[in-house]
Amino acid sequence: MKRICTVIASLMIAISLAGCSQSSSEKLVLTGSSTVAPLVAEIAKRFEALNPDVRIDVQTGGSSRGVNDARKGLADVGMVSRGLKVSEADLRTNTIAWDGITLILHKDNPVQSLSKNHIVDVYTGKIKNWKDLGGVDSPIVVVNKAEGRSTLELFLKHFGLKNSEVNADIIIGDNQQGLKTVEGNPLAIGYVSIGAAAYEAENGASIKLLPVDGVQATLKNVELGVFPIARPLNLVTTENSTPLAKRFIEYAQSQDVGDLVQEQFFIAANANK
Amino acid sequence: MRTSKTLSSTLNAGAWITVGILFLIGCFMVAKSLPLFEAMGVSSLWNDSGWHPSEGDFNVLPMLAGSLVIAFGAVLVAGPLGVMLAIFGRYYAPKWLASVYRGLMELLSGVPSVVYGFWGLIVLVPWISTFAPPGASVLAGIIVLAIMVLPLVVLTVDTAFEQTPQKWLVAADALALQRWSKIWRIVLPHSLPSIFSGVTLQTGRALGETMAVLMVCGNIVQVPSSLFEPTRTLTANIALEMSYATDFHVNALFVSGLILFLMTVLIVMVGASVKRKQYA
Amino acid sequence: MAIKRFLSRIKGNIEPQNTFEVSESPSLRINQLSVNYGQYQALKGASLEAFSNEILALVGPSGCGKSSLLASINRMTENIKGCQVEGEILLDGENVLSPAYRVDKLRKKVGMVFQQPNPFPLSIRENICFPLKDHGMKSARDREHQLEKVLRQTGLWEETKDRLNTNALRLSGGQQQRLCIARALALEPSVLLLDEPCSALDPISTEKIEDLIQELKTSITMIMVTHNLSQARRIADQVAVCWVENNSGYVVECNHTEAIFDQSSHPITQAYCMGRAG
Amino acid sequence: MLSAHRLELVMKGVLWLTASVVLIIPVMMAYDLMINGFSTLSLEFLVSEPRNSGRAGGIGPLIISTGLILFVCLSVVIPLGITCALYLSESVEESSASGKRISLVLDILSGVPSIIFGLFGYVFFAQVLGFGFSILSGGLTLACMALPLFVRLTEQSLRHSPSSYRQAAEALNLTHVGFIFKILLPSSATGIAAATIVATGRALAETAVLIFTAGYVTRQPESLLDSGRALSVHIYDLAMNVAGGTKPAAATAIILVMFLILINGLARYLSKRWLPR
Repeated sequence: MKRICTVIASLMIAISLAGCSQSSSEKLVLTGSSTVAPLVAEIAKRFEALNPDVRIDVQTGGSSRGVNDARKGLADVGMVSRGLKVSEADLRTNTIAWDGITLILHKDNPVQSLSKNHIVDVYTGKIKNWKDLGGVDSPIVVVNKAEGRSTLELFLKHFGLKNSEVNADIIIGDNQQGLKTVEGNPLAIGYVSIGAAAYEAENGASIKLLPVDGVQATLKNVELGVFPIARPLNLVTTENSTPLAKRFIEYAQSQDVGDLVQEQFFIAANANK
Repeated sequence: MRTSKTLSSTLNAGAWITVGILFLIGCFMVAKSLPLFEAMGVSSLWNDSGWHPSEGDFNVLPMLAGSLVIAFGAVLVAGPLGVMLAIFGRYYAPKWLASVYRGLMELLSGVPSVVYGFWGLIVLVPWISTFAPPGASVLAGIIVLAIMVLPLVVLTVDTAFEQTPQKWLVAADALALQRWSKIWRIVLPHSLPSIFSGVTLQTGRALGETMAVLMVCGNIVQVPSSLFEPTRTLTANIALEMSYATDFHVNALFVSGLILFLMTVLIVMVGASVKRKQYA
Repeated sequence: MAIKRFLSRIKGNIEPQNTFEVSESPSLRINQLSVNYGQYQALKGASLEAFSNEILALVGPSGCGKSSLLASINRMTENIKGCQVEGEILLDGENVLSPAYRVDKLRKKVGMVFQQPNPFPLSIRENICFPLKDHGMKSARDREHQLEKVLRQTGLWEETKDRLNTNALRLSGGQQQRLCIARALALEPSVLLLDEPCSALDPISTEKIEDLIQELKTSITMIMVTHNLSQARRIADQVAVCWVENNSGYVVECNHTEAIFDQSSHPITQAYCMGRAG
Repeated sequence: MLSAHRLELVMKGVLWLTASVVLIIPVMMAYDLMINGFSTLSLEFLVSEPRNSGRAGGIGPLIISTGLILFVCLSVVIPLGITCALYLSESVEESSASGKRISLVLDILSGVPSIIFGLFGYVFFAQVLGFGFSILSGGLTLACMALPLFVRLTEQSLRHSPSSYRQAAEALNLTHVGFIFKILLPSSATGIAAATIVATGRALAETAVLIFTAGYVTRQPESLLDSGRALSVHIYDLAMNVAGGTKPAAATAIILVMFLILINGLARYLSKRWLPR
């Protein structure tokens, strides 16, 4: 018994010593949008490989959290998956990629496209049945995003809606939950990132992407700048950011990470316009 | 035995740290909730027009209702089912099957709730939506939670059965009573208080479940008027919005947590008092 | 210890038993019964006969297999993991150990009373009526009738008739044991097994139970395990002496009580029953 | 009204039916997991780093993070839990006021929703104590959560230790400390081990707590102050946030469930050795 205690105690001491000894390397903390986080995590991995003495921690949350943490200094860099609001003008934005948001339906849904007014009516509950839109005689299942998501804010802005006006049947948190909800429900309508939706559709998920304002929902159209609901994926900092943060942001915007951006189904910032 | 001051104070300290943790949790929940109460008054929790954090409305009643309906629904399903399965395992199944069954229940009780939620999202919700759209609903939440709570109920009930005095079982066997009569008249009445307090604790567990519920319930903030309507629980509310919340919104989420915390305390008290009655 | 044994012998002497009539055919015959618990043999090759209207007492030191023998008769041994019973137990000419013989039928015919009084945590009435109902006695009137009959038989009627609905666990230890006997009798068994029924009771309760057993034997075959030699001598008609050798029990001899206690030529019986060993 | 015998047959049928029907769901779940995850599983998957947000590569560093989180959790839970259990079994009577009070606290603590532990850990360990998103924060928060369960089970095993030991110790007038360390704890060692394993299982299955405290970083952790993603968080992220993440999510879930089976087997083996005494 005593021996076991000794072993455990010494192990603990050893580990906590190891914990203290790593202070020599530089550390960068990024928090914010869960849409941006996987991409930045990959970029960070490559950056670390090039700079062995740098440690980069990427934590998720949401865009508002990214803004908040960057402002309060809880994070060196915030990740925000939308343009900054007027109230956030104190921060500096650095776009690293572009993403589009599109509406998705189940593959079996006969409806092929919806006008802007129709979408507004569906989301505000004025149209409740697919037959009014040329579909089957069944109720529409409206999938909306949860409070705080920039996807939600962007969607509402584009269609001129207020969240309290939206009459949803299901509220989802993350992209994949939205995709899976629509995939499992032929009566559902939802909106998600184009990249993720296109990937899933190509890989056999039973969903289809609706054109928005007559523009086909493809990454190509986002790249060309013609797709109406596009958003920048930004890294934001305060005025006085560290040199390391600047170096990392420069790297994240460079050509060196273009393949990573593509792998995550986004459009590299420098490819656009 | 010769006891020493050091020993008794060490042991005391250990116990008090435990109390301290609970106290700290309670304090934090209250402290983080207070700013909202100060700014809006406690009554905004039930007087506001709805839950629109970005517009300053923080009515939590619908989510409280959602939490309660789903938790109690799950326990109402899992309770009787769990008792039946425990009876099956202990008195009806062949020895090998009973041990396999028990192992399975122990295993299921340790499966991450994400896995259950994921299954609910891709199998259960689409199935419900085929006859009652949107599918994501109170019912889906109840079913998934019931599946999650079931193994725990089975294990608790089985433990309660184990404590039935052997001499009564022997007497029943010597009288060649039917197995079911023995269970219905002897075993169940004796185990009822333990079963009840065990199931109460599981209600607490169901109330606190987050991820699985978030995935299948639809998360619409409303008092559900039927089993097929979506709703949002307090836990899902915290998990959905915490990472995105700022300012009063954060405090409002801590209020959700505080309410959950208080309900847990209440439930445990009820369970404990039932148990105490049994021994009194 | 010695004094106790001495006293018991005296007591046994003052109460001579004079039952020499021989019943024509045994109601229960045990042939070459062996009981094994895994590797361990609790009882080896036991053969015995029990006659109706008589009390057969099984005596012997701990571990001699007498309880195993008793439990084999109504197949309670089946509840024990790894317990194997071989041999033959004939009840009214049928081998009760054969798988074809139904356990519920057997246990209805062969009642059992245990060392610890074990009434169910139900009312006094339900302790009797619930098993009756369970065995298919549908009419409540019949059950009430049977209830009164067995409670009278066991002397409990006068003591409890006003509180039949109180919990049986409120009764004293002796009353509980008599209730257990009543419960067994309610099913009208032809054999009653008693596993040291008095060892957990005080002397006064013991005496009542002993009297009760004496009265009951007119209608029933009784087999009783006891540690108490003087008790065996007082109430048994036949005594079987069990012994343990090489970790395995066997029956030394079985005979009339007087023959065992006073005239046995077997050295073990002499040693055990006359207090020289055991 | 059915006769008792008829009722017995009916109930037998009902119970067998219920048991088999209920079994369908876990079997379905296991089948889905296998179908989705089996092709991804390999030794390579166990040791390599996640690449491309977890769509490719493996879960090596995550297993290490999970292990470290567990290590922190257990190195707090075991000493503190044993102390608390000893308090309950040695210092106070089970029925005394303070014994009851501590028991009630433990019951409440074990009923507190895990998300509340998450909130608490996020505020207290990560912010107030300044550990940030780290393995330390995650482990300590999990420790708070697993503590009550561990104390309960350990207390039970301490109470199971034969009273004759205690009588002998009283008769020899041993010191209480000596009795605890030389006799009581060793004689309940297997029970304590079983409690440890049960607590581990509970901690392994936890997701909500760890998202708020241990964080999201997939890199191999170098110290306890590094953030590290636990397996359950990885499953959640792949399933909910990464397009094409279903297969690796299922594979990770299989690994986690296999760990749980292993741990459960160990717990059963140990408690079997402990119970017959």
